[in-house]
Amino acid sequence: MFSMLKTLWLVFKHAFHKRVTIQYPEEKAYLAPRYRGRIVLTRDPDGGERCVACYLCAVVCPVDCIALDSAEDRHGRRYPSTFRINFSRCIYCGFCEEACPTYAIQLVPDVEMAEYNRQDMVYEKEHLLINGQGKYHGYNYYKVAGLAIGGKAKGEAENETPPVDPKSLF
Amino acid sequence: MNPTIQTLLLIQGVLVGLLTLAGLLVWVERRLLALWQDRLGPNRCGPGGILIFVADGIKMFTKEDWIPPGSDKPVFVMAPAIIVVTALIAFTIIPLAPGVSILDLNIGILFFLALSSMGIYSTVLGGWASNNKYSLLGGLRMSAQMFSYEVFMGLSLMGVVILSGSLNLHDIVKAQSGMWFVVPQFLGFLIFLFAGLAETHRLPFDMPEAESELIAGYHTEYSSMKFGMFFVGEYVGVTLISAIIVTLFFGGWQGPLLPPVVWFFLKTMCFILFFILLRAAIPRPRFDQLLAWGWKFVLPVALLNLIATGAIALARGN
Amino acid sequence: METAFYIVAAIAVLTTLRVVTHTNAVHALIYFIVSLLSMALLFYLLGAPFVAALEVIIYAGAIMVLFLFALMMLNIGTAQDEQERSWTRPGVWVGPGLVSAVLLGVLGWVISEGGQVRGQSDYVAPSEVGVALFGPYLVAVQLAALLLLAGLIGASHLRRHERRTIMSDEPAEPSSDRSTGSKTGKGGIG
Amino acid sequence: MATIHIDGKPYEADPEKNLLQTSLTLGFDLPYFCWHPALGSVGACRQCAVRQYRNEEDTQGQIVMACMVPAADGTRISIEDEEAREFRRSVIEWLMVNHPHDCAVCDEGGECHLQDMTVMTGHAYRRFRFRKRTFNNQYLGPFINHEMNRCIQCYRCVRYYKDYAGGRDLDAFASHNHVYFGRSEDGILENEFSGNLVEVCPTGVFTDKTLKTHYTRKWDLQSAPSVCAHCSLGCNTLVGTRYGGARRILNRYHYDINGYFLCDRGRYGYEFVNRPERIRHPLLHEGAHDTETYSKPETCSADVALKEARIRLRRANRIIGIGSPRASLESNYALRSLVGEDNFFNGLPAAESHLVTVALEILRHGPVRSASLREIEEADAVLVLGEDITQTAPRMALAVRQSVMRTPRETARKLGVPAWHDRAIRDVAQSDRGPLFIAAIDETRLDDVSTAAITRAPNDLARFGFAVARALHPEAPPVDGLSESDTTLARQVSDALANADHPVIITGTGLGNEALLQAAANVAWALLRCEKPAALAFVVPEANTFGAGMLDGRPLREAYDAVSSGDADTAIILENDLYQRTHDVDVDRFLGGLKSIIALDSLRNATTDRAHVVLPAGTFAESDGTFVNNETRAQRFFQALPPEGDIAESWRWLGRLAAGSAPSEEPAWKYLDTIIDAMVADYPELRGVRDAAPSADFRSNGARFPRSPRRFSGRTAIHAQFDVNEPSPPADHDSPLSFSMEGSTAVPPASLVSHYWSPGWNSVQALNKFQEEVGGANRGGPPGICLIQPEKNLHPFFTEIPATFRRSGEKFVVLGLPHIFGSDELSRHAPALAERIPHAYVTISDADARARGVSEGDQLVLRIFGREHKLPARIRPKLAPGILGIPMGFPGHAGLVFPVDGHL
Repeated sequence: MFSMLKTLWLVFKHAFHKRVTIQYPEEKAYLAPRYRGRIVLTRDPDGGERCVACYLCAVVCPVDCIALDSAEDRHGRRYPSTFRINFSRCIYCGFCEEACPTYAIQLVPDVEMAEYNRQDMVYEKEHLLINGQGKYHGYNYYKVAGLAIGGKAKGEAENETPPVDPKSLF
Repeated sequence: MNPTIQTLLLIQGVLVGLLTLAGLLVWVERRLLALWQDRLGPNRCGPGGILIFVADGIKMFTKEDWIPPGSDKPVFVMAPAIIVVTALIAFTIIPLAPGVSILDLNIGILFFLALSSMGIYSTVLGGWASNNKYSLLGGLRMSAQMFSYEVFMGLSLMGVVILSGSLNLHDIVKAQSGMWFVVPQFLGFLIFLFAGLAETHRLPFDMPEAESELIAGYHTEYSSMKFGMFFVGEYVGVTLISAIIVTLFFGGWQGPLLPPVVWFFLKTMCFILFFILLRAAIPRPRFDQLLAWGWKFVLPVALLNLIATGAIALARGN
Repeated sequence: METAFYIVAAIAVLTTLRVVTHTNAVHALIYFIVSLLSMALLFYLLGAPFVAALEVIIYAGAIMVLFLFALMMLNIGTAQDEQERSWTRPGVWVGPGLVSAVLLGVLGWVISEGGQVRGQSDYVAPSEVGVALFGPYLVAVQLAALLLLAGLIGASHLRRHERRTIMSDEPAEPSSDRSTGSKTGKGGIG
Repeated sequence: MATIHIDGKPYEADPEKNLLQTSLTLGFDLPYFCWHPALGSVGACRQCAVRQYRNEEDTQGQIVMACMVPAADGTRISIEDEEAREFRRSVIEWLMVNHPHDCAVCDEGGECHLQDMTVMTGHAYRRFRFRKRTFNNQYLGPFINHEMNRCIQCYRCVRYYKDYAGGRDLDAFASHNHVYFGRSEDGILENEFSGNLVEVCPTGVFTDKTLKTHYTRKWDLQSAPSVCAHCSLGCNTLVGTRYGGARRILNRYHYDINGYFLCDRGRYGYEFVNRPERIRHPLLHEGAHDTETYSKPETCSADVALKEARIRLRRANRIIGIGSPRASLESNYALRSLVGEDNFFNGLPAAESHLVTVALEILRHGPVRSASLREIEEADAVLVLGEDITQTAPRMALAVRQSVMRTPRETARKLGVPAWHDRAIRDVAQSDRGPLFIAAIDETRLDDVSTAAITRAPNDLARFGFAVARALHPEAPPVDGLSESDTTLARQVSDALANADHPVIITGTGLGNEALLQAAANVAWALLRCEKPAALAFVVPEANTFGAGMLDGRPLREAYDAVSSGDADTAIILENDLYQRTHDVDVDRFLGGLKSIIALDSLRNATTDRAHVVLPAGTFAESDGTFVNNETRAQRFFQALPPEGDIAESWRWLGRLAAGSAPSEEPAWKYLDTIIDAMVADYPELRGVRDAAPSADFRSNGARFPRSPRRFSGRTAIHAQFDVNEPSPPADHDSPLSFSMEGSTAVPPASLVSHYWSPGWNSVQALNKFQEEVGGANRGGPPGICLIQPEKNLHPFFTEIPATFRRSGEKFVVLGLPHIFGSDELSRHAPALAERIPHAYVTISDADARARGVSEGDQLVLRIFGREHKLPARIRPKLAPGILGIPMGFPGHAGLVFPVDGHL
């Protein structure tokens, strides 16, 4: 009984404490650089799309809100012909970023994504793709992958020897 | 002025005043809860957010009015009306100032008790008619809770009746001109406070709606203005219980300097604020604890209080 | 006041009829509550506001809530509705109808003999009611209390008994009849 | 049965199997690469190492390769042994040394045996920090993509391609860590079964090139069990779909038919499903044949089309229905019951219809069984009579190719070499092959493994068959005037067949020669009279030719006659391009004589272009139905794609059409099960169709079987560009499958398997978990029911022996040459396959060419029915003089019914 009265008194005293509320649109809260907000697709240092349409982000997404379809350009470089994120479903868990083998998909500290119309929360590739490298600078997936694409032949990636001639014995 | 017109005006005044107050209480409660939780609370709509209740009203009137298929339609519709109607009718006997009440009833206390017991049907029937297991559980809880606490709600008031020798609220207020009954009837006051909380199923005794266990209990399936009526009914109920406490234990309108109506209003507001503080501070007990507390502790205390009061009254020789 | 009395009386009779004829238990109970409320009003009109208030508090309030509580605990479904409907076939009404007709006749006879309803109420104070109950009717009150006590103990006993039988009837082991699941053979991906 | 001990526990095992296969059957996860149930063991990859103990006392033991040790009674091994595990882990680490970091862009990713095995052995981190060896890739044609960097040198590809499929243009080159698997130079892989490299390769060296153009991971492919629609064998397939299109075909294991392998037509012919020439909405074609220039058809709603069709049907004097051998049994039946028995035509030209009837009668009334491909694979003597099966029933050719190894394997078995020991068997066998005799009009792709191959004119092939029968049994009719060499050969063939335990005779309708069927039947019957369990395999042209034949429709000719006699004025044409069946003059006359034409088809063609109402029929990927294959096995195929827009199964359209005009009126059959019930009631012979697959109310633990894999992605975004609210998945009332990823996780009955996956086994090798024993029968039995069971009583021999072929004057007999790529009407529309279609040509015998001074490649003008066809010549040394061959079904001469007479 006494503890309840004490509780009442303690709670009452909070009336004179400092407010913790931040008046949001006027004041902005600090978001850490690695805060998991809006998802973007980045480009590699050469300006090419980093995404290679490997579907790993789509499969790891716990709410299945990423859908993409792959295509290949003339030089054998694979890219997503469509890339759609339904942000009205996204839970900003960052799994897609973790799964991405090319640092293409990244979460940036932008949380101001509210819309009056839910349909506007569906982002297509042109809304997602940015002209920058995001958080990871200098990484270029095709520089470490063995695949030959336009501008990089076999054996030209990092840690690769020139192609072997199979017609020789040694 | 014609007494009929006078009464009608009074009715009008009380009705408008009460409903406005109930609306304002929405804002008051939110602001106060925020205050005690180091937040700001609603502060966008109107000065200091006071127009939030208008916004709430508009929202409730314009929401989809959904009656779940499988529900008992007439009962479902009737239930929310009961709580508002009974609470409002109970207000007719509250003495606002000397000689000013809509009804001057010689059995005022009993009238209040009768109507408060009627008000329970709202939640019980609402819970049953929704055809939803959580609602039904809420309704069941309400009936058990009410049945337990109404017994000693009546008993706790009997001390006051014995001291004043009347069931008429005006007489009871007048009988407190010397000393507020809260002093001789402190136990009675405490018991009535518990019972009042239980009757209005305010926190911490809001087991019938207990969000964490029953979603929203008896009003899970209610939407739009039907839910709104439960909402308004609850605030009118809080006001009513506060007014009754003030009338029975804290000398009603009596007070120095200020006009009696103001005194009555101020005292009532104090109790309303106290109810809100309770909500902010006290956690909800378990349902079986609530019933055990009621039957095993409060009831014996209420009986003791009654016997002691009666004995003292007899000893003083009326 | 006369008109009010007749209106209220009519409501009381009609709602009581609905209590008997309604197949939905909860609806019947609501009618019963209304019936009790109109009874309370009748008491009030007849000059007994205290009894009226008690009627509402005790009967319409507490006891009916208990009834409702019990009803809501029972799982009354459409099967019971059907049963109820079969019980309220026209043939069932013959006996009660006859008895009621006799009662009506007696009532008419009493009224015509000069029995009359008191039009204007005299106030009966709470103390008078108390005095009456604890004075001339003391034995009746005590007997009623005893009866209630007996009922209480009886109910408690029945409940105990019921629980014991339930416990003893419980099967020793959970049923072994499992639904036939798919056979997941060795190394299967069941 | 033997008892073996694995990690101290006893297990029952088959001593005929090796330890790896046994362990996998018992459910142990033992990694492997080079071993394949169909290819046997060579012990190349060193991955399946286990520790073997000599006896109970032996604690030392020795590391052995499980795939090279028989599961003999009393064998004691340990899979969990620490050193064995370490061995396996280090082996895979070495294999991964040069494996590139490109899983993200590798088509095998997510269904990669190498990934699975890496996880299984626990090799999680790469310690190798030096430079990786690289290779240049090769262009291998439109089917296969080559990425040599990923190779782990398991040799499965060359073992499959060279040893199993008989290919000559893929090999291993160079040595040590430079071993290269490819062709000697860039170029199209010639073998018809190259597509299986995709499934055989445990990693991403050989991947599906058609999938690459619309790449989807395995976990995103909504799949359903299907049956290949491109030939009569009824190989089981899995159709993978995504975004409303078919994305690839995978082999669906059927123990008795296709086993582990498909032909390239079956694997790559699916793309016609996605083509722009698909009919996706009903078309109305006003005045289609009033004007010579056809008006452009207008799309309309289903209701409008149905209303128009019903009006036309009501106005009709007599409605005829033309069925199709490429439509499902249900659709043909629906048409038949809509138009009535007297008005139903099976959609085949008279000659072919007759051949199908003859074949069915032989199966129905003869005592001879119809051979499954499994039986052909296990046959120890095979006679192929007249049919070029590589082109008409390719998967059967692969089975025949395996049959020749049966005798050498038997020799090896006598020497104590177990059947799974592939390398040793091949060492024993050297060039020894079992008896395989091929009698065809020209060289075939199987000649390289044949004991003897003769080329004759069709009639002479039949005569040769009759001669073999005669040599086997004296009651068979004698053949007069056979040459000495042929008589000797016939004697040799009959000896081989008579000495075999499981002889199989293969023939078909490809040459349009009835006597060939009769000759084959005579050989089989003669063998049966010699107490040999001979089996007969007929090859028919299309997926449901036998099904259409079993509904006793009458041939197209009679339909044409019904119109020319002025009797019939309205026709419903079911999935049948008449211009592919009969001569266009006839078709023009027929269609011109009709007041109303209602056509149902999936692709636009010359017939639908002339129809007044065209209803969009579903392809195999969008339909539920049943095909009856060449052994009269009824097999169900299921929708892999929920039909888009107005597309529906033909039987559903016909049901709606039959329902009458009131919209409330229910179609005669709403669901697949109701039409099957109706059909079975009408045709007791088709009783087995009902049991070909579980009915729609079949449930496992109360749940349907999901079409989507468990990790299907993008559900909440895939339709979000249209509406952010997710639509509920399409309901399926026709099958126990659901269009969702939720449902039973139990192993379904084999006819309902929609993908192969098992925890830890993401690649196609997960199939191991769907078999009774690894490499054995499907769990719960192979799907499908053979509709015709042979009668016991012996049938009298056919006695009508045709006269030997004599050319009459300047006239040539023109035969149709089937082509695996190009002769099939539907798969021709698949872009990858279209690249492999040769240009039309005419083959001419050496003698005729010399006589007319024709040299290879010369443009010859061939006149058939007064029309000139200009085609380049191909000179064939073995072709009989007086015979010309032109490819079947090619544009320009599609509707010719072979054989026809032609003039040069």
